[in-house]
Formats: sequence, C-alpha cells, structure tokens
Amino acid sequence: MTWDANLLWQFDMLILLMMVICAVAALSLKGLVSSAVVTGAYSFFTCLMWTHMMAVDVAFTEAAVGAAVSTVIIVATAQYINPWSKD
Amino acid sequence: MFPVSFYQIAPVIALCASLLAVPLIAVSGRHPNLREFWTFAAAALKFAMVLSLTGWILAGNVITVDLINVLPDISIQLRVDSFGMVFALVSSFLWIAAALYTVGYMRGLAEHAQTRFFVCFALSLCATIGVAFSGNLLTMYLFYEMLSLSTYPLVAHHQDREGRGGARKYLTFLLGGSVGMVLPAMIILFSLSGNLDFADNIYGGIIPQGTGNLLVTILFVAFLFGFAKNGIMPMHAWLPGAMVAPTPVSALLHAVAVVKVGVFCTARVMLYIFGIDVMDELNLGVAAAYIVSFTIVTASIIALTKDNLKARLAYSTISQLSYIILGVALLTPSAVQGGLIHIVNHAFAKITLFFCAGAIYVASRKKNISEMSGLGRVMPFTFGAFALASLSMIGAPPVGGFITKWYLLVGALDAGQTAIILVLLASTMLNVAYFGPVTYKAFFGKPNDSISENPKIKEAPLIMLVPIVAAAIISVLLGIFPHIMMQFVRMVTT
Amino acid sequence: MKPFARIILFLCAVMMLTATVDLPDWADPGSPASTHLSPGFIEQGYHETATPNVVTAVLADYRSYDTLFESVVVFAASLVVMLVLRRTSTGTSRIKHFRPKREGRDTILRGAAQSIIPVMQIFALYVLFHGHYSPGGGFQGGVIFGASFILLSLCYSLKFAMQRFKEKMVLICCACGALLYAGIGAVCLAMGWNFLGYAGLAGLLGVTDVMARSHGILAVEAGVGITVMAVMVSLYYDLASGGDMEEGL
Amino acid sequence: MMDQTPVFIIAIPLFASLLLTLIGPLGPRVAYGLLIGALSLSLGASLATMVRVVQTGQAIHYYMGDWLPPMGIELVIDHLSAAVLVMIGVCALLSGIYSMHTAGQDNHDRLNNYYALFSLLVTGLLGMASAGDVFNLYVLLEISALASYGLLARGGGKAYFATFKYLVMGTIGACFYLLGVGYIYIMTGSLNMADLADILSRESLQESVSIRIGFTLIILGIWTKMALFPLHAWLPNAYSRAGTATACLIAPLMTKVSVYIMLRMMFTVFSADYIFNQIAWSSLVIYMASAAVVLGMITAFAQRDMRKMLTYIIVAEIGYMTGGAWLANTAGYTGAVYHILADGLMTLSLFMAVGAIIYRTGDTSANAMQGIFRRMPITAAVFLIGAASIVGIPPTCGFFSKWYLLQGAVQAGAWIFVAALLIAGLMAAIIFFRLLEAAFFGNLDDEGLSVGHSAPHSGTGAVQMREAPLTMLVPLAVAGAALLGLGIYTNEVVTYLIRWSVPAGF
Repeated sequence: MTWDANLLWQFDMLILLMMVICAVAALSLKGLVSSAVVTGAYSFFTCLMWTHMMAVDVAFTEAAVGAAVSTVIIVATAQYINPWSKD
Repeated sequence: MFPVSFYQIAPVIALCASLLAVPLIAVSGRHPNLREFWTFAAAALKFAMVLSLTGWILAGNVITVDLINVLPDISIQLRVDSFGMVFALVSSFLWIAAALYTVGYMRGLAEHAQTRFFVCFALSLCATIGVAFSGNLLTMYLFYEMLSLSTYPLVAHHQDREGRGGARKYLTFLLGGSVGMVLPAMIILFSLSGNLDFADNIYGGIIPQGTGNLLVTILFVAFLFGFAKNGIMPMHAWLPGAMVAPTPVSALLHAVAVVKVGVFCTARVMLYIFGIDVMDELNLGVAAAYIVSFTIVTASIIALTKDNLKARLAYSTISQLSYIILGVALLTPSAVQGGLIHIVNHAFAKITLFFCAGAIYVASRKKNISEMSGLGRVMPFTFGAFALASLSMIGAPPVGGFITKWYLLVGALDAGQTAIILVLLASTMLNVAYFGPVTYKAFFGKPNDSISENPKIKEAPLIMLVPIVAAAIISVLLGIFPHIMMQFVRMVTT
Repeated sequence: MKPFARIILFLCAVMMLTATVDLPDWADPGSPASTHLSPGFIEQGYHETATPNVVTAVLADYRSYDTLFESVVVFAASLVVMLVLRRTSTGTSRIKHFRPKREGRDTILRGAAQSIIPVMQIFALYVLFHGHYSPGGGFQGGVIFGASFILLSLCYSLKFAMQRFKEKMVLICCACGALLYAGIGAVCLAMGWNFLGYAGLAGLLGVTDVMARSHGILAVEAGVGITVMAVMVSLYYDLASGGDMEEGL
Repeated sequence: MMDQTPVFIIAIPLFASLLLTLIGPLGPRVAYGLLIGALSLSLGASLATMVRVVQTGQAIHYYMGDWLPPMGIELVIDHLSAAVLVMIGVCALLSGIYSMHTAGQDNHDRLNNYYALFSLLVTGLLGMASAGDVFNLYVLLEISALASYGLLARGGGKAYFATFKYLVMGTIGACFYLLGVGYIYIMTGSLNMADLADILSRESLQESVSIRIGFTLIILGIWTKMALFPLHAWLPNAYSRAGTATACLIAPLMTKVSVYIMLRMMFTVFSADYIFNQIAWSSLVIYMASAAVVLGMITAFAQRDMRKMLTYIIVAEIGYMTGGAWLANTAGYTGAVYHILADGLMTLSLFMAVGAIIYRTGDTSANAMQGIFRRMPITAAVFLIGAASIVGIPPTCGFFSKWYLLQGAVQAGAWIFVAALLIAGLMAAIIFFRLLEAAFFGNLDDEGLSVGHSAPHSGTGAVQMREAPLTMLVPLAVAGAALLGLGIYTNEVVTYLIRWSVPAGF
C-alpha cells in the first residue's frame, strides 16, 4: 500500500467540496433537525476522507460516533428546542 | 548592665507589648477595670522597654534585629538608633498619659464600643513604635499601613454621618498616598539600589551614584507627598476631616501617633534614604523648604478663621508639622536638630492642647472658642495648661517650642535662607494671633450666661486633669532642660 | 456582532491557511511526525506489547494515561448531562415538543431492528476484542454497542430499552468501566510497577511481561468499551427524554 | 512508596470521583466523607512530593506505565508545579470542607454525583499542573472544563445560560489549543514537553510559520480559558451565578491553573528567547494585561452584586499574572507565579466569606454586608484580610505579589503596567472600602443613618451574633490565616520554589 498523491485527486476534491457544502448547509438551514441530519452527512464525508487517508480506525470511529450516535443525540436535543428559533 | 542579648529582645518586646494586649483587651471587654488594666500594663511595659534602651543608644550603639525574611533581599528589620529613639520615647510615654486621659474621657461621656476603641488604640501604638524602630523602608511602610488601618475605626468611632465622611477622607488620603506614591517610589528605589536599608548616617543616602536627576526628584516628590500623614498641603485635607473623632483620638492623631509618624517617615526618608548630600546637590532641600513654608503660613491663616477649637488646633498641627520638615529640609545641622526636637516639643504641647479641648468638652460640652469666654475662671488648671502649651506653640521661652524656633532660626541663617526666616517670624505672629485670644478670653473675657448660671461646670475629673497638667509641665521642662532630648538629636547629625 | 464574528472567523481561516505553507507534505515519510517517534513504535511495539496493531499499542499502553482520562472525559460528559437534565419529580407540566407518532410503521422497523441489533452487538464485541489485530478497540466497540441500544429504543420505545438496560445499571456501568481501567492501573501500582505499567500483571496472570502488557491492553480496552457504551446510552436516555425518563424520541 | 506520590495526587481524587457515583444509596454523609478523605490524601501526596522536590532540588519525573518519554507519558513535577499542586490541593480541600452546608442548597438530590464532578474537577486541575505532555494536558483540560460546566450549571436558572456561554467559549479555547498542539506535532513529531523544547530550540524551527501559528493558537486558546481581558466576557456571569460551593471551588482555581499552563507553554515548551525575541508580542500583551487590570477593576466597581464584583476582580487579577509573565524578567515572573498562589487563596477566602454572608443573609447584593462586623466577626475579619490582600497591604500575600510585579514592571520599563497596577490597587481599595464601611457602620445608604446610629448605642442585645456553621467557618479562618502565612513566608516560597523555576534567559 503505497501512497500516490495524484491518484484519485478528483475523488479527494469531491469529498472536500461536499464537506464544505455540508458545513455551510448545516449553518444556514432553518430547521434544527435538518441541520442535525446535514451534520450527520458531514460526518459521513469526513469518514470517507479518513478512509481515503488510510486512517481506517479513525474512519471507523467517525462513522460510529459522528455519523450515528452524535446525529441521534443532536436530533434528540433539537426536538426540545423551538425549531424556528433564530439561534 | 544588661547582656547584649537583652538589647536584641527589648525592641521586640516594646513593639509587641501593645500587640499582646490586644487579645487581652478584647477578651476582657465586659470588665472595664480589667480591660483598662491591660492597657496600662502594656503601656508601662512598652515605656519601660524603650526607657531601658536609652542608655545603650546614648552610648552610641545601634541595635538591629531581623524579625522575618519576607523577601529574599529584604527582611522585616527593627533598628533602634537615636533618631527613632526620640520618637519612640515620646510616643510610648504619651501612650500612658493618653490612656489615663482616655479612660476619664470615655467613661465621662459613657461612649459606646469602648473595647474596640482600646483595641485599636493599642494596635496603633504598636504600629507607631514599629515605625520608630523600623530598620528599612519596607518595615516602615508595613507599620505605616498598619497605623492607617488601625486608626480608621478610631476616627469613625461615632459612626454617624460626620464620622463616616471624616474617616472616608482619612483613609482615602492615607491609602492613596501610600499605595499610589510611596509603594511605587519604594519599588523604583529598590530596583535602583538593590536594598531598602536606611543608610548609616544622614549624609550619604542609599541612592546609587549616577541615577538620573529627574528620577531622584520624582522619587523625592513621591515620598514627600506620599506620606500623607505629614499633612503637607495639599495632602492635608484629611486632618481637619478626622477632627470628628473623640478627643483622645484627636490627641493621638494630631499630637503623637499619626501625624508624627508621617513626619518621622518623611524625615527618615529624606535623611537616611536620599541623604543630605544628594538633596543638597539637586536643591531638593530648598524646594521642600519652600513647599512646607507655604503650608506653614497658609495653615496658620486658615486656623485664624476657625471658631471650633479642635479645628483650629488641627490647622495649627498642619502648620507645626511643617516646621519639622522645614528643619530637615534646610539641611544644616542646627536646622535638622531644631526640626527633630520639634517632634518632641510639639507632641507634648499639642497633646496638652487637645487634652484641654477634650476636658473642656467633657466639663461643659463646649466646642467653639467663642463660647468659652470666661471659662478659664471655672477651669483654671485646664486653661493654665492650655496657656503654657500655647506658649510652646508660639515659641516663647521658657517652654519647649522656644528651643525649636531657636534652632530653626539658626539653621535658616546658616543656610542663608532669608525668606525662611521671614516665614518663621510670620508664623510666630500668626500663632500668637490664633492662640492668644483663646487664653485671653477664657481668663479675662466676660462669662456668658450659660457658664455663669450653670454651677455644674467645674474642672474635668482628676484622671483627665493629671495627664493634662503633667504634659504641660513636661512641655515646660523640655524648654528648661532641653539637653536631655538634644543628646539624641545631636547624635543624629554627627 | 455578526460582521465582527465574520471578521474573526476570516482571520482564523487566514491564520490556519498561512500555517499550511510551512507544513510537510501530506503523508510525507520524511516528515517529523513520521520520523521522530513512529519508527520506534512500529519497530518495538510488537516486541514490547505483543500487539500487532500499533495504534492499539500506542493508545492503550504507551499513552495509556491519556486514554484513561479520555474515557474519564466521556464519563464526565454523562455525569454532567445527567446532573443538568435529570429530574426526579415527574408530572409537572413540560414544554410541548415534537414527537413523531409511531403507529403504523413499527413492524418493519422492529423487524429490521430485531435482525440487526444482535449482529451489531456481536460486531461491537468483535471490534472491541479484536483491537489487537485490526482497527478498533474500546471506543469504537463501545460506541457500536451503545448504538445498538439507541437503535433499540428508537425502533421500539425508550421504555422498552430501559427495561432491558436500566438507568441505574447504565450509571453503574459508566463508573465501573473507568474504574476497571483505573483499577488495573492501581493493581500494577500495587505490584510494584508504576501506575498503568501492565507488566505488573505478569505475576498475577503467570505470563511474561510482554504478554501481560497484551492482556492489560485487552482489559483496559474492555473497561473503555463498557464506559463508552454506557455513556452513549446514558446520554441518549437523558437527552431523548428531556431528563424525565418517561418518554423518548 | 515515596516515589509513587506523584500518581497518588491524581489517582486518589479520580478513584474518589468514580466511587462517588456508585455510593449514592449510602447517603450524602458518606459521600462528603469520601470526598474530604480523598482530597486530604491527595493534598498529603502533593505535600510529600513538594518536600521531595525541594529536598532534592530537581524535578520529579514519573513515567506512566513505565514507558520512557517521549514514547510514553510522564508526569513532571518541578518546583513550579509542586507549588501549584499544593495550592490546588489546599483550595480544593478547604472548599470541599466548606461545601457541607452549601452544596446541598442546589443539590437536593444526587449530591454524590455533584461531589463526583467536584472531585473530577480537582483531578483535572491536579493533572494539568503535573502534566509533562502537551496532549495529556489537553485531555485533562477537557476533564476540568467538562466538570466545571456541570458544576456551574447546577446553579440553576440563569446559570444555565451563563454556563452555555462559558461552554461555547471554553470549547473554542480548547479547540484552539488542540489545533495549536496539532500544528506543533506535525512540525516536530513529539508531544512530550521536554522533548518538544529540545526540538523547538533547533535553528530551523525558530523561523517556521507553522510553529509560530501553532504557538499563537495555543496562547489564544489558553487566554480564552483564563479569561484575559478581551476574551473574558464569559467569566463573570458563569461564576457569579453558580452555587456557593461551586463558586468557591472554581473561582480560585480554574483561571489560575490556566495561567500556570500559559507559563508552562511559554517557558517550558517554548523558550523565553523564542517568546520574547522571535515572537516579540510582549509590549502588546502588556497593554492587554494593563487594560484587563484597569477595566476589570472599573467594572468591578460598578457592580452591586458582591459575587459579580469578585468575578470582575478575578478578571483584573488575570491581567496581573499575564502582565507579570510577559514582562520578561525574573521579578515579573516571580510576581506572576507568586500571584498564582496568592490569588488562589485570596479569591478562595473572599468567595468563602461572601458565601458565608449570603448563606446567613440570603442576599447577594452589597446590602448584605451591613453590620457584618457585629454579626459575623470572623467572616468579616477574613473578608477584611482578603480585601487587604487584593488591595496589596502588607503583610498579606497580595502585597508581595504586587511588590514583585511592580518591581518587574519598573525593571522592564513597562510604565503603563505600573500605572495600571497602581490604579487597580486604589480602585480595589475603594471597592472594598465601600463594602467594609457598610460592614462596619451597619448601613449603606445615607438615608438609613439614623437607624444605623441608634443600633450601636442601644446595647449588644440589638444585633445578635450569628456566624456561619463551623464547617464553613473553619475553612474560612484557615484561608484567612493562610493569606497572612503566605505573606510572611514569602521569602521561603520564593527561595525554595519560585526561584528554581525561573526560566533560563532571564
């Protein structure tokens, strides 16, 4: 397993782009629950990124914690907050 | 006579005597007689200790005791030399007198919170002796602050609007001066010279060669005004304000402890930190002399306008304190001697005056001079003492004040400061102008109705009268036998 | 305030981007991070800890003190959330909140959950205990295990999950996992080694020092796993029910 | 046994906090006992370690898991950390004892969990003070931060919002720190402080932009954590709305330990040479510190709520320490370190005194101070000592720290800082004088004077003396005595502890 920086750089860029889109979307979406879900998506792309960087264990954790449990917990929290509040 | 080690312990005992008395006084608050006993015991112990050191000091020795090393280069150090000895003797002796008088006064008026009063009294005396015996600037500063804080409850004793305002002003000026000016000046000084110990003689000082003139001048000004207890205008404003305190406190503040500590600190710093040579070189002495001359004259003029006896005495104090600094600032040996001996002379005279004011108040509840017309016939001893003390203030022979004036005039002549001589003369005239009428009216004025018709007005209780008369007599004795104290003062200048 | 916040954000971004100019290339084998300590870990890791997965060896042995406190961080999080949210008195009027209705969609969900949860749990255990050889370990295993309970409560109901994994039990697990970890450290201490020096277990287990380290890693990973699993569940219980443990998401 | 003391300092409160969550059914008494026992043992271990450090004159290295650094993690207890450890231990124990009556106020249930967090916070702080590894420090920073969020939020009501603000700021601070550590790790490949110092002293890294930005991020993170002036907004509300027991623990310790971390980062990981010659921000930081000092005091002056006033004073005190550390000379450094110890005790005694007054009067405003000298003389005396210490009156320890700071500022020619310190001293005098005057006179506003005047004359029966319970009074008195003791033994503290840790290059 050798690392070639040129291999799949388009894939790399795509993931990074998606991450940025998700981050911006999470901030700009009005509904808290939708924001939470987008955060989950962001975590998923991060997870892909980690895998791409060959850090499988980190990817693993990101998938379990970031994409799954945090999203659930954020959604669970969000339901107690007025979904249309300004902050 | 004593083993040397005694001389190491005695200053500490003198310092701690009143400190040890504090818990005892506090605990025995319910038994006034026991409480007063502790005060007297401590006062007597303190005076005895100070007295026992005189012979050794007169023999030309200097005692230094290191108490605690608080900072790596500086320790809390006691140092007994002739300069401090003068002040220590006066203050420890006058504590006994003041304590006697206080008991009479407080009981006569049935004042509240007497225990707190005596506790703070003892604490402030401890601080006073601490300043007198301090071996370096930091120690002096420590006791200086202790004095400011421990006299606060005394000034605020009445706990009414006036007492509160006066006490607030009191602390504002004293803390403002010490924290705002003395502390930074002290630290700058420490950075410059690496230590804060007082120099061995009054000429050299400890400021290293080559320090910028401007910096030295700034330091000098900071110390001169920073020790706000010395009452130099414009830092004098607390003094009339602190007038609201009970009379024994005023006596303590204005005659012994507080103002004298201020003056003592100023003189100590001028002589032992800056040194005569440096002050002479930069003309700081002359500058200081003119600054205090202004205070002398202005305060006297203000005193003239005051009808309240204690207020008049307060402005008189401001004026008289500046004599001491004036003497030191003139930098000639005679002037310095004159200034230092005035610490003693003024203490005895002014405490007499305040005691009298208090006695008059206890006996007749009168505060204003205009109401005292003819009162001297009813209270001959009180007003007799008042007259003697006034003479001392004025500087008439044979009372102690004369000695001061003499040396100051000689010193001013030596220094060639004609203007200062004029100031001294003018001040003497003003003193006559504001003290003369008080005595004159009391003895020869027409008694007004409230006095002639009130048979209850008579001399104050004996316990108050004794200190008054004693202090007045000592005042006279100081004029007749000045050499006892002059021995100490001469040692300072040699 | 908003433009101000944007300026700060912009400045931070500029600062961080500036820093990248100087950084070594991505995955540069000559970078300090790859040359300073990593070779040591890679070369000696197996011989010193009998753990082929260097990451696990570093995490749970070389830097085991960090990992102890990381699991304590997780433990602290659950404690904080519980202290802030959990209320004992019930029946008081609560804020009305959005609650999805469950009727009519339970069967598929439950069916899926029934089949997936056992697999998840076994997988979690595998991840946990196979950490010596493959990516994984206490944190990942614990999270997956915890997620299985969260899934259970999502698909059934909070009550249903809480019957199987009681709140009290969750809290005990939170503390016990960390306690197991710290306890192993203390046992090593008692055996005359430094805190967390797993070689101290050799005498107790009757194995060599190196194997003892391997076993020690396994035990602390189990401790981490227990704590993380319980904490995940505890966080979910508290957050989903708003602290009253009555009704959840 | 003796060479294991460093780990006992941290492990004992850690075990206590884990056990505390399990012993809920045994009741609050047991929990309290366990907490106090653990804190005392931990303090004992700290003291033993300090004695060892002072005796041997060199730092103690404790290798976790017997792995030698830089591969493993080590605890390093040198003179500086020993002093801070003992300070933390003392403050934690005193506030622990003090919490007996006050902790129950906002914890009717789950007192054991509250105490578990309490103990965990202490663990985190002790761990930070003894860490020899920058990442380990981050983990412990997170522990103490998390625990403090939980404890502060227990104040209820407005405390939730204040704590949330603190949480956001605290998390940003921690993230900055972590990012900085990340950059430095990429550039050096090491996390061990001593190893880092060694690598960073190399010529090639002195100029590196990444290292510089790493340092910037770390310092910004720490400044956020310690509430240095422009980043202080979270502190006053968070601390003043917390419960009394919490405030007494957190207010003296959290920010002080953050200052300790700043010193560690500046002088142990990076070097004085790098900070003052390569980065050369010191004049800017001195301005910030001066602003912190003056504005903190001015804002404190404007407060009517006593605890809020004290929290603004903390902001000012942080300015003292930051300024001292960035003066780049021995006196300034000594002042900063000494002030860490002194300010911990000062803040503790003031918060405890105010807490006792609030406990008895139920009033958090300055009105509560009225007549305290008569009703609660011991509390009032401690408050007086604490106030004198903040103002800087000898022989309290506050005077000596101010002495060193001023000396350092004078030597460095930082006149703005000198002025700020003096103004702050005077402001503090006014602030406390106002309160003490009320405490002495027994009334606050001029209108009520007649009432106040009659009270003292009407005899002792009018005001009854009612001190706080003994468990509050004893720690209070000890803290007050410690203020004087630390002041009197300044020389020893400076000679045996602080002098040894003065960084090279001063």
